Amino acid sequence: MSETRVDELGFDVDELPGGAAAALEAVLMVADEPVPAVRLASVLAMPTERVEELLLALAAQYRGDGGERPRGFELRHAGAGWRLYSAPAHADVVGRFVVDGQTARLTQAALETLAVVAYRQPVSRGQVSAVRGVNVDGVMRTLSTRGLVAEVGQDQATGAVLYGTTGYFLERMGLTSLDELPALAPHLPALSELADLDEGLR
Amino acid sequence: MSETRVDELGFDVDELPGGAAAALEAVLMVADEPVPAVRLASVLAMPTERVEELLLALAAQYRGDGGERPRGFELRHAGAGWRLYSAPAHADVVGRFVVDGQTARLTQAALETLAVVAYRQPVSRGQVSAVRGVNVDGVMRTLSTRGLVAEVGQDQATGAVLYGTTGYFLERMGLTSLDELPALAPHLPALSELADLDEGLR
Amino acid sequence: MATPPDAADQRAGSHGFEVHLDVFSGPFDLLLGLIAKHRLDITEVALAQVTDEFLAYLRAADGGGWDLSQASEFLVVAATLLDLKAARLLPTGDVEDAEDLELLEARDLLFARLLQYRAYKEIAADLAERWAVGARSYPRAVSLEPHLAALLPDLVWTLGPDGLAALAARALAPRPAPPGVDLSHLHAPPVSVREQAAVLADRLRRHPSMSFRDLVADAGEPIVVVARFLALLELFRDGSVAFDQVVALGELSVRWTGTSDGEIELTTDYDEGNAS
Repeated sequence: MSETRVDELGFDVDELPGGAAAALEAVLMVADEPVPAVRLASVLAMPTERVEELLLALAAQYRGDGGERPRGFELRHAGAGWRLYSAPAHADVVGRFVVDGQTARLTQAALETLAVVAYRQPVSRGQVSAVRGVNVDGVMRTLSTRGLVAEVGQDQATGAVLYGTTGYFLERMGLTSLDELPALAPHLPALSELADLDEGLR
Repeated sequence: MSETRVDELGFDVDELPGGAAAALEAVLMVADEPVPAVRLASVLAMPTERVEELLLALAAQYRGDGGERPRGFELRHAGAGWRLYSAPAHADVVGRFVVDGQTARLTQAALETLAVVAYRQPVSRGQVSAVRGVNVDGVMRTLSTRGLVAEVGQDQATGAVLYGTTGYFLERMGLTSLDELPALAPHLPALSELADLDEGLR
Repeated sequence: MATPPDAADQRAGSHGFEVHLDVFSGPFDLLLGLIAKHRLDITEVALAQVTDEFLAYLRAADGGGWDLSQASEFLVVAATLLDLKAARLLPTGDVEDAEDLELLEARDLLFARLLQYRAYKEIAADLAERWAVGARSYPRAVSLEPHLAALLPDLVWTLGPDGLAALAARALAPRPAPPGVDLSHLHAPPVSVREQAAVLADRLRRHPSMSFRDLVADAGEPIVVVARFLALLELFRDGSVAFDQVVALGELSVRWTGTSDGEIELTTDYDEGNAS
């Protein structure tokens, strides 16, 4: 993959502002999961060895190894790859921020979204948004942080991440399996109103 | 809030590695929406003015204003506060990495509808339709699904649902408040101009 | 203040204002385009010419053909153009009776609406620019590390399975139609113009001359009437039907002039496959 030619890509990482190191930072900044070096190499169209060198250099730089101010973030090799995290030295401040303003209750929007995921899983964020008629990105993140939904796969056609409910969700609902979810039918409007909408609800 | 005493907090940001700037970086690293400076100040137990200075300094540093290597990320003030983004110069690289595209284009119809909602809010679908001369139900739903507009109330007289733009709209458009929207007036003919034309055509 | 429609043209000209038809996004949009192109001399814009242009535009638009929502929007344009045209025919000077005044006011109102629409259209260009710039930065939005998520207060959980089912049912149920004039039916059910053309052909072959009124008497829904109307236009272009109308606004009779049997081969691919 490192052989991908520059003219096919439309960019050469070494010519971008800040060079290849900055291009790596850009990708890492938006990565939610640890990213394997080989994947980063593919995205940047660079040899994996060089990417690994850069990653180690960035990690050292953020720690302040070269005499620069230590950063509040760190680049860590965790699990299968590399990801940016808050620096552990600042865990107290970050913890205050995370807890600040949080409530113990899920909002109505979060509960509704959870219900849609439960009955439509596996389902993408886009599909949930379409059903609810509002953007659900933030709410889905909350549900995911709370361990109630999780990524369960990827849509073959669109590449979109698919979500489903978790074991913790079943536990909180007092169910042992998804088969025990109550049928929707009794909660729906009268059948006569739905005769021609049946399709849409399958 | 800046009076919170250090011994109650268990930390003093200035004594942490990298100081207050690093503490800010650590918090921004876990934020998933723009964070107002005043909230950051409260979390860090620092005066808001000082936090604002630090944020501006960090943003300049990341851009490479001081002669350092420009970073692959940016700290921007948009929407309700401050948030980290990948740098625009590296959009092509990041675009190769990100699957769920946020880059999807808005249609001309969506942009025009968005413009009417932005300047006329709170506004009903009927009123938007009247301006555009076409039914906007479908477009409004798309905008709502994408989180750019939301229901903000109900018309007292007619009971019609009223719509407005969201915080995400501001953030996505790079605005910090609706006041920053360009003035509509220059796009409308001046009264005097119309009168002149009227004369000339007699 | 009575502002003749010509004013728009003058402004348009001096600002180089031009609407290209390659982006069709609404009747006002199209109307502005047509008016700018024809220098706003509405009286000289033959509706037939505009119709031809519109059909040519739709035909050239893309291989996917055109759908009924576009076609019905065109009817709105055509009606508005007729209004404008009627208003324009009035003398601009002396206004004598109340009816004239009403027409003039209608014309000014329409004109004002067009100017207003144009302002929003220009602003939309600014939003498009901002949107494009914003699309080049991706926001950081990552999940919390487990040790941070563990700090969150325990959830107070009151929702049972039935409550969840009720929430799901409500979210998944179709939304009630919005209050006010609902035009979604113009876009919703796929009514094939080609199918309606076949229905009409079958009928006209058996009764070579019928009135438009008779042809749509059993249509039921307005959308079918529109489809049949469009089908007739296409059949006419194809040379399969001819129209007779003795007096303006009188009964329109349709004569079959095509082959007496065989499939109807319409030259456009219409709404097939993508009618939605």
